[in-house]
Amino acid sequence: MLHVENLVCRYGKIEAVSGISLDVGEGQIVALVGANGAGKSSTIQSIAGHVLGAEGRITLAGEDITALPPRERVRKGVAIAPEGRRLFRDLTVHENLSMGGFCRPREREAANLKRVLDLFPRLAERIHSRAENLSGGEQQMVTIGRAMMSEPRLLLIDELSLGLMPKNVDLCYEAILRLKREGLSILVVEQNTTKALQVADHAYVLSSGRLIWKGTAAEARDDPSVIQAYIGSSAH
Amino acid sequence: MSAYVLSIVSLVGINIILALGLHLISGLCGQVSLGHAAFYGVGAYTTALLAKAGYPIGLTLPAAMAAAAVAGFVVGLCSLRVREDFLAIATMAAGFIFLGVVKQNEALGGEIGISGIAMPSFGRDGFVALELGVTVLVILFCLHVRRSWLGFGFSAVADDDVAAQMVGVDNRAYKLTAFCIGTALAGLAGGFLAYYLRGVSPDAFGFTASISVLCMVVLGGMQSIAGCIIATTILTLMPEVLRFADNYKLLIFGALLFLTMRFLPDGLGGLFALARRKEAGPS
Amino acid sequence: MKLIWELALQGLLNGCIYALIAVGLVMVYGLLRVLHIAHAGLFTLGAYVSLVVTNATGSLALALACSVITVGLSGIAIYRFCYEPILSRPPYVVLIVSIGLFIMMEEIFRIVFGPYGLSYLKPPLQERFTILGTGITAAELSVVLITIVLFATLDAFNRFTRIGIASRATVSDPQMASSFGVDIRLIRDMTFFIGSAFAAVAGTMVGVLNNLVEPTMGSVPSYKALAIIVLGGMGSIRGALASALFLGLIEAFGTTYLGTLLDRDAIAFTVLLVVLMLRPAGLTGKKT
Amino acid sequence: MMDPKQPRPALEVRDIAVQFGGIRAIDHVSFAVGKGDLVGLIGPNGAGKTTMLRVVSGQVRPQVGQVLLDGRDMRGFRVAQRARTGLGMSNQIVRPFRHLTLLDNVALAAGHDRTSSPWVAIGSVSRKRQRAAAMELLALVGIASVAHADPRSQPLGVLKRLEVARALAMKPVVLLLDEPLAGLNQAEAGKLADTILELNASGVTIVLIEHNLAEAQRICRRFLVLDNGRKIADGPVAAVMADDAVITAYLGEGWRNATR
Amino acid sequence: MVSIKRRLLFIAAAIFASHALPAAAQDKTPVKIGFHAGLTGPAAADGLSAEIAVKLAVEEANKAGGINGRPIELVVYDDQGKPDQAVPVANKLIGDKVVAVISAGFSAPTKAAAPVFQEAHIPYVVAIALQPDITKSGDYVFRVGSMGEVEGRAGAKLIGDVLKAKSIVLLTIKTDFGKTVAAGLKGAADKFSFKVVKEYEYSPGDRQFGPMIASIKEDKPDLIYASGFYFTGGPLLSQIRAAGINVPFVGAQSYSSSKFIEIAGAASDGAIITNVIDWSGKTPQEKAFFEAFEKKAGFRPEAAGSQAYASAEVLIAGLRAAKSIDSVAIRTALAATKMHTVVGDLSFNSLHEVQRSFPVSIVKDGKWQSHGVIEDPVLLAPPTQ
Repeated sequence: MLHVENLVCRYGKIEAVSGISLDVGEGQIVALVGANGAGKSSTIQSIAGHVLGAEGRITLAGEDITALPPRERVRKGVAIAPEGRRLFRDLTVHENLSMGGFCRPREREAANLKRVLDLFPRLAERIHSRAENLSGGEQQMVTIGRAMMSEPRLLLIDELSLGLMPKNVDLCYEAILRLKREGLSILVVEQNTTKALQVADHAYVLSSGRLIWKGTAAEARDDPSVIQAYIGSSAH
Repeated sequence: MSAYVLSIVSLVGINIILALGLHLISGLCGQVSLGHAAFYGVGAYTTALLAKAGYPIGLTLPAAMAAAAVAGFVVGLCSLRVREDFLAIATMAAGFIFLGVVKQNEALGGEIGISGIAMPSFGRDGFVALELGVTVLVILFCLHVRRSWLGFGFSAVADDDVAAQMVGVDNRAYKLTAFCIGTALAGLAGGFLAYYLRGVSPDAFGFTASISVLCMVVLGGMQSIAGCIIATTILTLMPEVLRFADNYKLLIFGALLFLTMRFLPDGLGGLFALARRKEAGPS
Repeated sequence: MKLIWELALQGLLNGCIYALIAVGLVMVYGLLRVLHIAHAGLFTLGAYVSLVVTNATGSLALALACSVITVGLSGIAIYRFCYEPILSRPPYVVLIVSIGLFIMMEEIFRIVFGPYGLSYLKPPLQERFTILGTGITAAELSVVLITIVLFATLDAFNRFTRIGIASRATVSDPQMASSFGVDIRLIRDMTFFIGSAFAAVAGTMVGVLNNLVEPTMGSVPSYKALAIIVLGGMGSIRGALASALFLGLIEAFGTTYLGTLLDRDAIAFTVLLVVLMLRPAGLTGKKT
Repeated sequence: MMDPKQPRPALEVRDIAVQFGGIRAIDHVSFAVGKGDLVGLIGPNGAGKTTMLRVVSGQVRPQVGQVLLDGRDMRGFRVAQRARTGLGMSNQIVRPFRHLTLLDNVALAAGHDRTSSPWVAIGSVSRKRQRAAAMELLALVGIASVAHADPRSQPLGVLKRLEVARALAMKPVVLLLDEPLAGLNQAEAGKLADTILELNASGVTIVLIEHNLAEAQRICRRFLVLDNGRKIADGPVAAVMADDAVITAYLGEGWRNATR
Repeated sequence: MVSIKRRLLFIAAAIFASHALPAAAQDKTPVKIGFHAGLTGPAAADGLSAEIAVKLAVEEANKAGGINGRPIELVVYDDQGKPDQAVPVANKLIGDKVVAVISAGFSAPTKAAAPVFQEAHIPYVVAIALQPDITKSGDYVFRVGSMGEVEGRAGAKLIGDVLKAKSIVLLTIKTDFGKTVAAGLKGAADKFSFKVVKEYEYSPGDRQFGPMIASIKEDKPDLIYASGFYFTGGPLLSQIRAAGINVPFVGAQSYSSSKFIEIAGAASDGAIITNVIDWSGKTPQEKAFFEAFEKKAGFRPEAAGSQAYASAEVLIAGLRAAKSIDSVAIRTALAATKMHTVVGDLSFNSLHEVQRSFPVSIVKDGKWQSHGVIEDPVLLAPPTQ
């Protein structure tokens, strides 16, 4: 579904990502893990089109989207649930979700909304609350729901479990597993390596902007070097 | 020099003192103020009242500076609570309140203002000489401030007031100092203006006046004293130079302001920097 | 008692005009963090267009439509040509550009339409009504009704239409809005159009109320509206409406009971300063 | 965890609690840092490390608790006063003064006796001594060659070093470094870590917040671990890194099963 | 109604024909007269009207032979309504070697320029600035416009003697003009046995007076006296009428612009002012002025234009009478002025303030019309110090 080739992103003179290539297959969950500052967020933001001047080649289902602005990418089917969630704070849950489907015909909004509320029944109760008044878990659900409203083919999730209670982390992972079963391709950036590797098919490990390990999630789970890459020591 | 040239030159001098005061506050220390004319007014009124009471210029001008600095300190204290746009509007509010108080207060001449201030005993030429001398001193003082550790601290506060604190620069003390010095200079300029006009009237210190001082400072480029002086001179001379343009004078003024900032956002100071870089380029 | 009721009514009336003027400034500030002083020039332009068209055709309704369109498009032009290229600059740069533009506009009005101001040949909306024991002219009543209708419409637009929601989303987080397919530039154009259109309506109504359209009629709104957006917490439309009405009331009662102590502007700005000291982020503002 | 040889800790934090709205960012944390120590303050994202640092630096006022610097209670001291009392601070996101050269960035800090009050500041002009001191510091952190450059033109690695040099120029009792290595590549990070180690060896007490655990483990003697606002471990690096609670905090529940 | 007193016609010293002065006829170099006013900025409306009037007077004088055969050249500068601009303007005029200057500037610029001309010993004729201290600058400063205080007293006589009101409400515009008018009027209230039940103040920027009018309703006055300008007075009057207050509305010469009627519309009917010029245009001189001005400007002259024209008349007459461009001679001639101008008969007192009467005008059928005159040389005597 997604193919990234030799991605480089720079902020001024700082090179955050230096030549990363990765693939997300159709209906797969791919985990992107690594320490803070490893370049995970930059990678995922480049794919969403948020990073100006990212170099390399990004194709979605064979179509080159490298040069497209974010609002074109979302039409092509790339949706992001960004780090820090970045909900529209002053908008209600319903409005946030509605914004997610901005690029799709309005007739389909109701159906998509039903799908999202089906995925996260709790949101139905809070549908008219302002986003800033939600709990962290609810906010993350809205973030994923908002992305789903755009009928994506590829869902990008940045730091899914960051700052969430374990119960909510589980809820969110159940949801993305369900989405995967429905055929969606998902790229997830996680610092909660264990959780990510449990649900993912493939994993990529980044360090200092470079790809240092790739393989199936099962291999990653068994390879102590992954943990080492992450916490930097041979803990066990 | 003809009386006309002298009168223009002394007006330029007054405006330079006034603009350099704001330059310290807004340019060096980064606190954009839309109420600078109020302190100009405080100085002018203090001078006018004292001069009418018979005090000599040697006393009225320092008193004008002191009064304006006290007012500046109070406004500065208030403005520590707010930032950026809120700061600009809080200072604007201070300007309107000053004007309201003066206009309503018969002891300050109310709407009629104060007139009949005698020229200092040393006569008009002596006055112009004194004023220009003081202008030069003020310019030297501002250059000194800029070179001194105070200016160093100001530029740190203007740049990033959190980082400034981390290197031990107490941003509040520095902001207040900038307000006090800058408004004292405005007071000094106001004092000279009172003698220059032989009187004061409230409308000279309104919002429009605050805006035109800010234009001088911004047009000069917020960082550059030379730019500030040149911009002030140009803007002060503009009505004279544009006499031929008559009906279109203000329009040209507005257009100049608009076009300069639109296409040269760093002001004249930015232009100098550019020229310097070009000069330094090939070597 | 009757006096208090009438003062309140008059205060609200003035507040309505303030609100119509300030809303554009607030919308622009919310979106771009720009203090759009030249907005007051658009207000004056609106008044002139309406007056000229009414005097030529005799129809205020047609004139209002022309005014809204002309001023709205001028608002977009100002955004495109004056602000957009310098948005990355410090705020005072944009402020000075805006001031320069405002001075130019006032001068152009003076040169084109003369310094004396223009009046309606047949002043419209002069009928008088008595409502709840108080006399009110059709023009005054129209101001109140127009304000209610326009703000209700704007609120509904912002809450129920997709593009309205998108514009609020853009205020909240432009990058995210863009990444869900919102064309930010379109939203900005739209914001300038709507804000300027409100100013055109305000200018028209002030022109009708005073039966006088002067080149300098924007001067007072140019700074008063700034006070309103600060009181309203910078960027909130409802906050602006509330603070405009609040300011109208303060001025009505203030000038009546404190008029001998301070003038209208000083009263308004004293209140502003007190509010700022107590709540540095404005009356309805949240701490950010 | 005071070093018994040191009579008075350089920095002591007593029972700090911070609450933002309904969220408890720091939950009654105490620790002490002995003179000459090099302590890593670590923990996963959102653990409260940065908040703790802001409490120590004076940017956040805690609801409860005290900060003592070299035995002096810092209550009521604002950031600038703390800096002058001996707290050197570097920022996670670099904050150079953009309009000053690198050298002047450091010289400004080196002249903290000159800037202590506006009255003192206006009386002195010469920056010679401070610039000389600044040059030494820039050399110490290895960026003397770009001393006269504009910070806006410099790469992150240089700016990170600039932060350290600027903090050092305050002649600090304690140096607080907030993620000095973040955003640097492996080679740069390693070099800066070496520099930090050298600084410590020359007698500077350092508290290091760091995500780059590999480098942190290499240079720190002691780790202090925060998670969800609570202190969950404090001790020698090896012992802390072997602590199940710490690994759980980093990797999430169930890591043990996963790695088996 | 008004008892219109017979007007005393002075044979003005100025109506010397130029051929009466044979010796000077050879010198053809122009006599320069300076003029400054706010031609841009907020003072522009009055300034431009005054400029037209003064230019008209100069053209007419030149047609009539100039100053004893020498043509008059008018040097015009814009003071922008700003005092700090007026000082260089004054110095520039001095540098241009003008023999005398007319100011149609507002108070602040005129006040700043007056001492400059005084020190240079250049006669300075002030047309509209009303700030009381201006003539105190010295003996070279003359004022053709009546002081606010005097106009206030004239207003008081109009209110008490003519309109027989007993309780009035005073609306004062916050300018030096408004304040001095209010002071004069209040000072004479007892004399004309009426009471100022309440005084309100408003700013020149105000156009909406709802709160004030609401409060006036409670005061139930017999009459409303409001100082102000056409751009405040027009909206004010129409709002007063719209609020259902139908008592007489009285004001000062600053409403005399036809814009006032245009703005207030039907509401302006019956508004009465103390004016500077008799709108009936009874004398041929006034009639000719009205026609010539309207032809040149496209609108009827109002107070500023009329007073500026009168100032030019006075100055030109003075120059002719002085028979020389020596400043002392001009000053002496001006001080001796006793002539009929478009604004009536006038002379100067020891402070060089004008002594004249006030025509009263009323709006009838959408036009300013003559409504008698307030004549009382004692009451209307300007202060001498």
